[in-house]
Amino acid sequence: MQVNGEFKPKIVAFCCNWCSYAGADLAGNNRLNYPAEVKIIRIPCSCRLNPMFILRAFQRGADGVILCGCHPGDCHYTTGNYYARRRMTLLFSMLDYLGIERERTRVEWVSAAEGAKFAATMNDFVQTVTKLGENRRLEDLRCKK
Amino acid sequence: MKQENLIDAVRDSSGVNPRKCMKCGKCTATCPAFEAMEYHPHQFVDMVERGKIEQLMQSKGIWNCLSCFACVERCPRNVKPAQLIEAVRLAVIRQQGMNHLKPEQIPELLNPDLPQQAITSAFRKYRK
Amino acid sequence: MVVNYFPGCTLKTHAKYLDLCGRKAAEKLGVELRELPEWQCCGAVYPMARDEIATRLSSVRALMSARDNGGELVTLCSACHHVIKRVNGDMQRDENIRTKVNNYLKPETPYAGETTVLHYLELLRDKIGWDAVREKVVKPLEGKKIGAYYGCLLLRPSAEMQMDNAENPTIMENLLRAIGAEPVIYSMRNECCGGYVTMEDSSFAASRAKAICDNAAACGAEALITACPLCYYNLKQNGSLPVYDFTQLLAEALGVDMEGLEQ
Amino acid sequence: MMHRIGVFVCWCGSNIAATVDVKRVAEELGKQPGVVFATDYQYMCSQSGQELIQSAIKEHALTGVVICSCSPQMHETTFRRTVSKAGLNPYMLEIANIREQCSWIHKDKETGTEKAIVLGRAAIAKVQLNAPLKAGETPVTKRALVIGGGIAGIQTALDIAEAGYPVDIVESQPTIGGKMAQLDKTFPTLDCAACILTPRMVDANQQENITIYAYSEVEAVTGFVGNFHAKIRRKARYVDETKCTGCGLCTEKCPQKNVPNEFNLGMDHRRAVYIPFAQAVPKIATIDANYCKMLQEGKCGVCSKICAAGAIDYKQQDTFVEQDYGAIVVATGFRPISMEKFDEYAYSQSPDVVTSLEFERLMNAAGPTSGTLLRPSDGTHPKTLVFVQCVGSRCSDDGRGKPYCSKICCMYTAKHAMLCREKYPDTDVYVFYIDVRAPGKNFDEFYRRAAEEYGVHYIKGQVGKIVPEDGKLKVQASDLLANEQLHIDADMVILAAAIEPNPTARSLATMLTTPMDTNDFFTEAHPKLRPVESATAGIFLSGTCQGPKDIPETVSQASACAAKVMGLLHKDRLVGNPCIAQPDELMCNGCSSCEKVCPYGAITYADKEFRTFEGMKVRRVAQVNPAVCQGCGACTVACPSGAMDLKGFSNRQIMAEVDAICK
Repeated sequence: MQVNGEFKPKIVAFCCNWCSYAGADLAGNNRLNYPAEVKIIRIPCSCRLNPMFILRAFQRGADGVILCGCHPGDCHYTTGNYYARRRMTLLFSMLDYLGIERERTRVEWVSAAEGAKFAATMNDFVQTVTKLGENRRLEDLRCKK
Repeated sequence: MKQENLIDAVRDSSGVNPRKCMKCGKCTATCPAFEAMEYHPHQFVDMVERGKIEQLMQSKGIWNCLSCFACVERCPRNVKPAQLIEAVRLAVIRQQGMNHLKPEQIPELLNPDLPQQAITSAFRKYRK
Repeated sequence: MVVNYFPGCTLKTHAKYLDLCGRKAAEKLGVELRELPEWQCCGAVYPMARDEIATRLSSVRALMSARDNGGELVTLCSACHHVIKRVNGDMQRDENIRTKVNNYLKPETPYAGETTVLHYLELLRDKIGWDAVREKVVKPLEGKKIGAYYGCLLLRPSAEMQMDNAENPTIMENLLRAIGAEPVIYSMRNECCGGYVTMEDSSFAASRAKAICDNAAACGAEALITACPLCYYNLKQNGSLPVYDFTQLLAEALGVDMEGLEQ
Repeated sequence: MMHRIGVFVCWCGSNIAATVDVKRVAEELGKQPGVVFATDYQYMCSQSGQELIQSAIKEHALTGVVICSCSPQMHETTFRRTVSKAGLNPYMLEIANIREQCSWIHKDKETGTEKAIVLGRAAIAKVQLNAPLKAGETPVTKRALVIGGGIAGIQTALDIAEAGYPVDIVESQPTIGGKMAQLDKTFPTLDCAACILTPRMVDANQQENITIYAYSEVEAVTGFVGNFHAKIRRKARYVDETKCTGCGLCTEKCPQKNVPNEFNLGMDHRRAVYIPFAQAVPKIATIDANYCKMLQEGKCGVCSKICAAGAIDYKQQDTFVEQDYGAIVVATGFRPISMEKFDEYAYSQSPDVVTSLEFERLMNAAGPTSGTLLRPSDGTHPKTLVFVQCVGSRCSDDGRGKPYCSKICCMYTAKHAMLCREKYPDTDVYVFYIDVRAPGKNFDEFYRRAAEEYGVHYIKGQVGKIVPEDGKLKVQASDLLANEQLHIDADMVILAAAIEPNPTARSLATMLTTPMDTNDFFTEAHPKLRPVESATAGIFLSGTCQGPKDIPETVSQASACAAKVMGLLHKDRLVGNPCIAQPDELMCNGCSSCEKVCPYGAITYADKEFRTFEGMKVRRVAQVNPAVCQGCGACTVACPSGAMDLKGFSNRQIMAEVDAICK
């Protein structure tokens, strides 16, 4: 999206309810700034993330998608983040095949105590995606202006 | 150089954030050159934080820091006083311009028994 | 095993013995120290300022030369080791320094700290191993109570030097054990000897060196070893104990013909 | 049916309203399809705010509600209750987090407002697809498990047991008592730790609702709140607990005399068969297999020969206990950090440099010196003592120490210094401090008494280096107020080592899926309002496993924890989480993909008859056990046919949110 001639990416962040969503809340509690382009969707666990959601996001005009979950071994549901990790690895090769830059999708482990890490991760991700520019692959022309 | 620029120069070239200091005094407790420094390491950090760089630049103590890194190693807050001292030293040297020693001046300053390493180091540190 | 070797200025002049014994001992252990071609002084002091670039260049040249010849670089003098190791760390971690140095030197392949810098002691510990050293010892220094003097530059700051526990090091003590001597642990072994301030004010270095030697002697040391020519100088000038280069004792224990080596 | 949605934008005082134009958000969201009512209010969570929502639901016949406010982790439960009282299903509510994830992180009002509108839109898009949900109920096992038998675990267990519920304490050491059993006196009253602790230990032993599994470890925990199942390993003591009378004869006759005594922190020795201390509970001997000649080499057998009760059993094996619990209490405690990385204080070089816990034993009548303060190196009476505070506490995050204040050191150091001066008036006692932190009841008075009445030299500064030489400890320190470097020849140095969580806590947290902070302390559910519950339902926190605490604070937290456990165990049934997986049986082909990924074994299969165009057919389809499913959603992604979905977080709902955000 162009705002006053400046590119503002659309970023969807999927955060697991137990660690990363709470980590994002902590970033807020500590007033740690990160770009408003990041919009968070709460999911119960990183393993709830169907790769389809990511494809859908890119199709609907997202420029970057990030999944945040509990650290390996710390999943509230014991093993959910391991499933997520495996699924995302598979998805990465598919996105490669589709020609969507690797840097547009990211997986990060952020615990409930890591507000600073959450903000730093988001800052970094937005910066990376901004450098890449608008995502034109997979876009559904009916959905973009 | 202006006062603010000096503060920035010292902070930038040292890479140290003096605000991390919690004033525990471990640097001063550990400093082997304590007697030779009119501003002791913890004071030094505090003075940088308060912008008293010119005062520090005029102090003799900056030439007596041994760069033994004991304060860097033992500081619980990772403040690195030695790097601040080096930065102030450098600020002095940089203000002097190109007044390097001339080769013919060197022999009379030398003690022939000293290892080369000491000579090079001392000249590099103390081109005052 | 052939490894790149950076002797440094002092080892070619005042501290020849440290260098010669080091090479001979390495030979006995099956390691050839291959001197870097046309090496220059490392710079002698590590430039702590983040915006000092020129003073880092000579170290980077040595590091690049080592990278292009196998990837490892062994140092022997504590000061050279300190400077080269930390400059290498800067090239790995500090983007600003890396960019500026590469812009200046314009190497064919930009340098980003790929070389592994090892001190001679680390070569013994990590590449050869104390057991292998012990096996090659022909004249063990039995019954000798020796204090290892580390000084500052070898260990600190430990976050960057990564050699040993900076407050309770063991590497030289283990060397002493390997060559059959009895290490004496004393607290002042990692306290400053007075360093190059000795040039300006020799009385200061004298008091430091005396305190160190007194502490070592009180703990039972009969002699000291060091890895640094400057520490060696300060201790020898002012201290009450005999001081040796650590390579000298190592070479003796390994049966190097000491007669042929000039002091 | 088209939903009739109401949108409520909260100002949260100025917390939201300062950086989000709430009026504009309400106005914009009011234009969204399906929204029939939109408003803003100062505090939605207040009584009048809630009434506003309730009356709007009735007045506008709302079928869905979106509240733009703080994080759902804060008030989702509150607002669910609000809408439910107005007759709406509590799950017809969505919260757009415009505080933590919007107003608090953005400074520019335009940016904040724009983002808040998008977040509101996403919530509206989601609530359009919400369906009324009803939570299932599960029974509660009325028994609690307390992991750790220190003062925290003992207090929690006693309180729960006295309320009438059975409690099991699992303690890894041969006796309960924990760190407090090692202490000499306690601040600020100077009463003896053993005198107040050991009666509690005995109470725990005699309370009929308490079962103590000492020398045991929790091996595995499964299940969920109200319905945990734990497997406890009872380590072999090589002594039959039912026969041993605790007479202690074996511990006197065992020929293996040189085993470092961990109760005295290795400062003296015990035998290979031992009872940690006289008041141990249970008072049963334990054979240390690492040192026992019989177990190591197969010869000796002295203890077996002299034991009149015939309790020695060299062939004993570890056994396992399996038990159901409704609640689990973590009380794993702390330990002092290792002094390895602080050897500028010469801890490894001189036995006269000790940690405060070691000093505690040196002052204790049951300690290695029978309570006479003697230098460990030569057994002489020390004249000059130097206490160093904050060793490893308040360090920046560089791996050497801990970033937090250990909280107890200022006070126990004042206690040590005071006791020292009282018992030995000829001593010179120095305390080097950065700040003296004494904010407890009677704490500052206590510290001042040490300085004023007992003449302890408090010096603001730190010790930089300690050099043992000629039988003295040369202490080099700073005196910041005098701006001097001090050189003191001390006889003993006592280091106030930082405390850290018990190292087994990390693996326990993983087992219980309970969050920890970066220091490995357990994280409480809310730092102010829910201090003794973990974020995982049914797991409670007692004592220093949650953060540094002194004894009074530990005990009050332990009792608070017990109250929370009793509140849970008192219930007969628990209302579960209705956001669970549900298969669309018409689409399910019974492939078992979902069953394989389910961490709870909540999915089974049933043969069901379906009407098809070829007539009735029997097919195998997935079934979800609503009492067991925890709603992680792993199965929904594994399902190849898309039959499995998660209620409350359905595929369509999440995609609607994605669409709304990317619009």
